[in-house]
Amino acid sequence: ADKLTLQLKWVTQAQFAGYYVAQDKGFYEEEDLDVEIKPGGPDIAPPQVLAGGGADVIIDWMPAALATREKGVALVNVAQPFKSSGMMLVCRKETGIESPEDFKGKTLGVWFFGNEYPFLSWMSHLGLPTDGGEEGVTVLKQGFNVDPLIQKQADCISTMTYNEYWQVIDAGFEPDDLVVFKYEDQGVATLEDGIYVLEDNLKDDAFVDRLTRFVRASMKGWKWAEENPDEAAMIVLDNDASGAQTEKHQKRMMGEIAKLTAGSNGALDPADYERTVKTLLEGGSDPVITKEPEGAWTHMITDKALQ
Amino acid sequence: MVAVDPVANLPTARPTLGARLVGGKTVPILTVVVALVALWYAFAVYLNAPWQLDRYAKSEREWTAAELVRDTLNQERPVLPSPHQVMAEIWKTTVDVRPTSKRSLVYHGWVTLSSTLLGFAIGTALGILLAVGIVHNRAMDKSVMPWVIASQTIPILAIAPMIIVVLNAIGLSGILPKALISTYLSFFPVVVGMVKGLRSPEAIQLDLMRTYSAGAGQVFWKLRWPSALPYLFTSMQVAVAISLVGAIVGEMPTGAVAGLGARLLAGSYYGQTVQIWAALFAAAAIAAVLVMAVGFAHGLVLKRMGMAR
Amino acid sequence: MSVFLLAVLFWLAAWAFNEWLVRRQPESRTQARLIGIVVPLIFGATLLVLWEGAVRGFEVPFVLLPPPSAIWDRLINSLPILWADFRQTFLKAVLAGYVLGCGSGFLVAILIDRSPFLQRGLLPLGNFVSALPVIGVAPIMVMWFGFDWPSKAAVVIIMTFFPMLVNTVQGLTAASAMERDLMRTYAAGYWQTLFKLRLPAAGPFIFNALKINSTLALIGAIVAEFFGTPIVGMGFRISTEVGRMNIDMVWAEIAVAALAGSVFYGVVALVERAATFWHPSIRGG
Amino acid sequence: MRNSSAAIRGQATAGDGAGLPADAGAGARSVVEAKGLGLTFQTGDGPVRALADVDLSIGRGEFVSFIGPSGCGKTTFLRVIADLEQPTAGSITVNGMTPQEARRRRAYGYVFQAPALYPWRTIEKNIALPLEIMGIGRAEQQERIDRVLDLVDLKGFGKKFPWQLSGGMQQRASIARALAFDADLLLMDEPFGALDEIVRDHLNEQLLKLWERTTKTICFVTHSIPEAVYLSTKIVVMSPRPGRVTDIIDSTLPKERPLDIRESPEFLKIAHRVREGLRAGHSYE
Amino acid sequence: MRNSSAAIRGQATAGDGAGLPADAGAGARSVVEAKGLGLTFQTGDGPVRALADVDLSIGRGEFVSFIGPSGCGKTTFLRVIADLEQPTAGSITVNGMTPQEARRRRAYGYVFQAPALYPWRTIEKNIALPLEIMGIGRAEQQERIDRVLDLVDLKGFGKKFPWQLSGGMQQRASIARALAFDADLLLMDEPFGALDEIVRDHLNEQLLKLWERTTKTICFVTHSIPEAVYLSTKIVVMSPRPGRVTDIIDSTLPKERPLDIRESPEFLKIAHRVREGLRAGHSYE
Ligand SMILES: Nc1ncnc2c1ncn2[C@@H]1O[C@H](COP(=O)(O)OP(=O)(O)OP(=O)(O)O)[C@@H](O)[C@H]1O
Ligand SMILES: Nc1ncnc2c1ncn2[C@@H]1O[C@H](COP(=O)(O)OP(=O)(O)OP(=O)(O)O)[C@@H](O)[C@H]1O
Ligand SMILES: Cc1ncc(C[n+]2csc(CCO)c2C)c(N)n1
Ligand SMILES: [Mg+2]
Ligand SMILES: [Mg+2]
Repeated sequence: ADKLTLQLKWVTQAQFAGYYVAQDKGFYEEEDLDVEIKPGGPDIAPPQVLAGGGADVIIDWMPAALATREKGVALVNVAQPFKSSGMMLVCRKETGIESPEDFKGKTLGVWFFGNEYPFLSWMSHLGLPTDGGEEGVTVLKQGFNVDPLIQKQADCISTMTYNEYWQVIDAGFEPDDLVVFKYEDQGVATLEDGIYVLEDNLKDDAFVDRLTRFVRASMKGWKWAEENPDEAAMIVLDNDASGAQTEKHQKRMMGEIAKLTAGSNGALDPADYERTVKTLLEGGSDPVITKEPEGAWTHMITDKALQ
Repeated sequence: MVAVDPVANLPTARPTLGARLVGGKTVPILTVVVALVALWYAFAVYLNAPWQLDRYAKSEREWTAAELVRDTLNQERPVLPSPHQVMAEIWKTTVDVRPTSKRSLVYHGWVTLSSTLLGFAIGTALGILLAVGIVHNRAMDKSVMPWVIASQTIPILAIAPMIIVVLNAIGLSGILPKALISTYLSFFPVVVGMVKGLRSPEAIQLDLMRTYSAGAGQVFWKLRWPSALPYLFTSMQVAVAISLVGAIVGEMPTGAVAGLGARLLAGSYYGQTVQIWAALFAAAAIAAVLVMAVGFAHGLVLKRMGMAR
Repeated sequence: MSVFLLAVLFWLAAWAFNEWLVRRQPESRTQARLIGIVVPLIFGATLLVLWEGAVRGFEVPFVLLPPPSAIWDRLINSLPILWADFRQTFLKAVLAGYVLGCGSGFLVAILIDRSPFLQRGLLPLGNFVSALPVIGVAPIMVMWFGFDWPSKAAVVIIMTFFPMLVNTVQGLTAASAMERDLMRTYAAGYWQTLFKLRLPAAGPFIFNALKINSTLALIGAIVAEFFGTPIVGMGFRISTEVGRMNIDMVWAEIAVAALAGSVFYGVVALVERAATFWHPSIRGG
Repeated sequence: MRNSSAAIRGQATAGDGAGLPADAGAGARSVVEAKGLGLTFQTGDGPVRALADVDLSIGRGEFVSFIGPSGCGKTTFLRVIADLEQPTAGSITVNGMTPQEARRRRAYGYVFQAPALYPWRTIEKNIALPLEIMGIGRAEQQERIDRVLDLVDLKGFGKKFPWQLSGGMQQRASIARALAFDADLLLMDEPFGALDEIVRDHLNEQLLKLWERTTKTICFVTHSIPEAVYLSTKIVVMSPRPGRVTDIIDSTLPKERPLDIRESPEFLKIAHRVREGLRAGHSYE
Repeated sequence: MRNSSAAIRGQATAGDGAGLPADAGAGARSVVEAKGLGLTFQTGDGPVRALADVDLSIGRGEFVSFIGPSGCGKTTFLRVIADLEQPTAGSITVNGMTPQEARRRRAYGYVFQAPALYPWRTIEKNIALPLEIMGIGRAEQQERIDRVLDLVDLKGFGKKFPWQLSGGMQQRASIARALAFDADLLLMDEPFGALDEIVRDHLNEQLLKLWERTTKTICFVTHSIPEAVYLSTKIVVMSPRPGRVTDIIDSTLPKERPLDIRESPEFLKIAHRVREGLRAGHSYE
């Protein structure tokens, strides 16, 4: 079987259910692939692993991928299983925040490590400086969890629909106590969880062939997961080596993930791409990318895979 | 017999039964533990109370002090979990599951321990070698030492993920990259301590060797090495502890797959304070055992050298 | 490849030159001091040249390891940011944590020493603190002390506490039997014996801890910033810029850390020289 | 040759008793009172009996020399008096108290066999050490330091560190330290061992003068028979392992002792008796 | 009183020269040859001149005693011979070589003023130390250890650690260590300072016997005038700071020296001259 290494963006969880399902259900094997899935974690930069030869394929968010491309690592999006963005900003209602206009002077928790681009674009959209001044917002680098909101150290924090939001709820908040801003609704959604490879590798036919089979099997996995969310969650759970994930949480996450992958057959929708690029280019004085990227995506693989 | 007791000026108690109990380790440790646990409970109530009060306020519930204490000590996501919650979690993850299971702290502890020990061994050896070089070679003393120091100011923990990626890129994987991070942290205390220790012989002791026209190797084995042992063991106690920290941090970027580091991380990621504390305790327990083991070895060696009076 | 070979050649030459330098009998004090400064600089320079040569020779991707020249470029172009980060991390968190951590390690060591009861009860538990891993403690500290520098200082305190404790406890046993007997003949009280004999004799051990801690403190503060911080600080910058693939900025920050740490260590070493001048290792053994 | 020590016990010898202050009772008059004293060290390869069955009474104002072969227990006996060693048999009182109480009251000054100077203190500061501990004012400290430095002929070396002095000079510094601190009982363990005859004669004279002027009691270990005879009112001869008292000789020399008394027949007679006692303890011939 | 040292230089005195092996030339015959030797220590508060203008020649097979007030530079001179200290003026050869070469060839054995035993080795192991270094076999090591332990009367203490021995016993152990290693030149710095007269006499005799039997050259620092006269073929009297040679006395005593030679007029005459020379160097009277 052909070997292939996949570097995930984050730890083993239902966010990556498609790949674990494909492996567990033998979809990769059927395509004569031997796939190694490397879980990520905080401070693992998938593009770096890719450049260092530690992986053939990575899962990453498009803003980070495009920024990296500008840094000289020629990432190309070859498939996009996630159709919509799951990012949200969640605020405690008692802070009096009702709309983005109320952010001024508030403290917001943000993920960094390349995950801050959507947020920064949104803020420059709103014309809010992020330097902590009177006229803008104070930004905190938020850790892995939702504590800043619970401890009232931040007025709002970043969450994903499928993960952190539910942790806030689990912590005892009622949905009524919270005000939620989805990036999708604010018109600043950017593409998440795409499949990326190095541009140079696409010139290699053998690699393209392997990649095609990989994407095909992975999408099969995703569709299976969408249809059998609970089983998919259990598969993820089996693959979690840390033994820390819980069934309840993963099943719920899988349910939410299915909403995000719905509507994608794996091929990148150029319209989504254009919207993402536009959002990123509008980043005010310090845009995430400085010019329209070229060759940052291709349908070459999905075209073959989805015939 | 000679008065070397550091507290020689205190009245020395005759070994009655009570005194012997107090003189042993059990009673003191128990006393301190009980005091700490009491303190801990107090803090847990204090730190968890605001959220609990918030709850009460939200549900507009009447509450009594006893209820408050009970509730603060049994929250699901406490700011500071109470000792019994942590103990229950530890019990659940060590005794109630197979040691080979992924949910067992024993399993994760072993993963961490193995890379700790490997890193510590390499680090100690490296540290001793460097110290020997520094003490014997002027060029090394002058040029390497400043850079050894500078190397430690590189926040290796901060770039551990990058290091692991780079090591992977040159073909090193498995336990070794993690161990190398431990090594990087643990060799430094050994170098500093050993340089001091190898230089600690009195002038007259060195002069004696000179009169024998002893070779550098002989001076080393017969004088410098024995004189340096107290420094070495003290440094090793520090090194083994840091080594564990290194191993735990090194587990983050391996994809947080297994080990106490992964456990801690998963705990923080899901806001499972109890799980964090359980893992912290496991780590601390391993550290304590390792440190005490080194201290015990120290005592043995001193005794064999006739220096324990 | 040939770039790399050239770098290796340079290294060998510089090494030989250094060997020659340290073997010279300095004619004057200033010359000796000059040699003392030049030798490590040359050594450092060769490391950098090797690095540059290796990166260029083997065409290492920029996002894995940038060459020193690029790092230098980035460094001099980002001074204001670097300074702000330095102030946040070093001047606030590291210094405060170092002082409090070393201080509390020292005090607990005395406490333990003062009471044999505590010595048996607390020391084994002190070992417990020794390896509370930063990544476990840092999030808790953020929870308790907030996002700003006090939580980082708390992490530094925990990291520096144990080396100080162990070394002080060991150092307090360093006075020889006869030196102690002398104090007994004066019926000196505990504190007098402590201050006039046992602490001076413990000096070399205590400074050991101070030196080790000077670098540990920096590492601790930087790593602690991974777990929540305002958007300034050396650790914040490092983790953020890794994610943005600005590896040159990461190394610029590391260079600042290395410089600050070395100076910090150097200052401690100088104080050590002055304070334990009598120890054979400094008197020249 | 061997005196029954029982015969001597309780006897209140004090030279010719000139100028002694009238004391309350005979008990208080006896400074050291040992009865059946024994001390056994436990070592790795079996017990070592250092002292056995020592009965001895030392009155106020006496100058007692201890002489005996190397390793016979002289130092050990002094250490028992000083409460630095616990006897394993018999009893001992110092000034009518237990040695511990006596030590607590700073009843004695001790000159160790080795100098035991603290390397981080200058000679002056080493001499000041007991004075600091006893809380004596700065000005008086300085005055006393100057006086004793002069006495042991170390003027001008006060600012040097111990390792910068010759062996004999270090020994003198440690004598100066014990003299600066003005105790009623002086325990001196071979204080003049490392000194040449001339300095030794000089210091012998000084010590005698000091003893005459004050009412100090002095216990003095020496290996020199002439020194013992010249200085003492009582000479205790000890036998080796286990250390026993084999002879106690009360000196019949007058209190006023010019150096040339050492040629008098009286002196030579005592010296001969000491030598015989000493020789009996040795295995040679 | 002061001999012109120039007059003595080069003179090949060797007692009555009985039984010395015929040697190649006068140069080779002189074991130590010092010309205009000077040594100044640099200390914190100014230079200390320890030796000045020392001219001295010591022939093969001589037994030379050094005597002089405490701190006059005796130890320093021995250390220069042993290549433990570098002279700052003049020249010195040992066996016709530089002291360094001589040391490399293990030309001498050294007994330090302090015992300098390694605390982590038992007495036996301490004595074995030089033998191990010189690569002598186990069996022979043990044999030599037993012999020298017997010689210094420490049988049965071989398995003890240094701190379990009395001061004099430690001193004897260090003598045994130097004797076990059988060098042609023995440098002994007050080896018998801490020993009682009887042991001292015994060891003096043993040392003389050893010296007679072999063709050893011995440099011997002592503070005892009788000891110096009894042992030596040549007595070097030194004056204090800076250490100069004020008198060199060639002994006219026969090589065969029973202990009672010390009462002979010849002996007393030499002793008197030494005492005068010594006294001249002191400030008292
Ligand atoms: N700490 C110890 N442990 C074991 N044995 C000891 C210890 N101290 C002394 N001894 C033994 O006790 C005996 C008496 O020793 P002590 O030091 O009293 O002799 P001393 O009369 O002072 O001899 P010297 O004149 O050589 O100083 C010796 O045999 C010695 O080996
Ligand atoms: N390391 C040193 N640094 C500075 N001065 C020193 C040092 N060693 C010795 N001296 C000085 O040199 C002089 C001679 O010392 P040395 O030890 O040779 O005397 P000594 O004749 O052996 O005396 P003693 O009989 O007391 O042992 C002394 O004044 C001493 O203070
Ligand atoms: C240090 C750190 N960096 C990034 C994220 C955010 N993040 C990266 S992938 C992903 C998917 C959500 O489960 C999320 C949230 C974090 N949480 N902690
Ligand atoms: Mg003694
Ligand atoms: Mg000397």
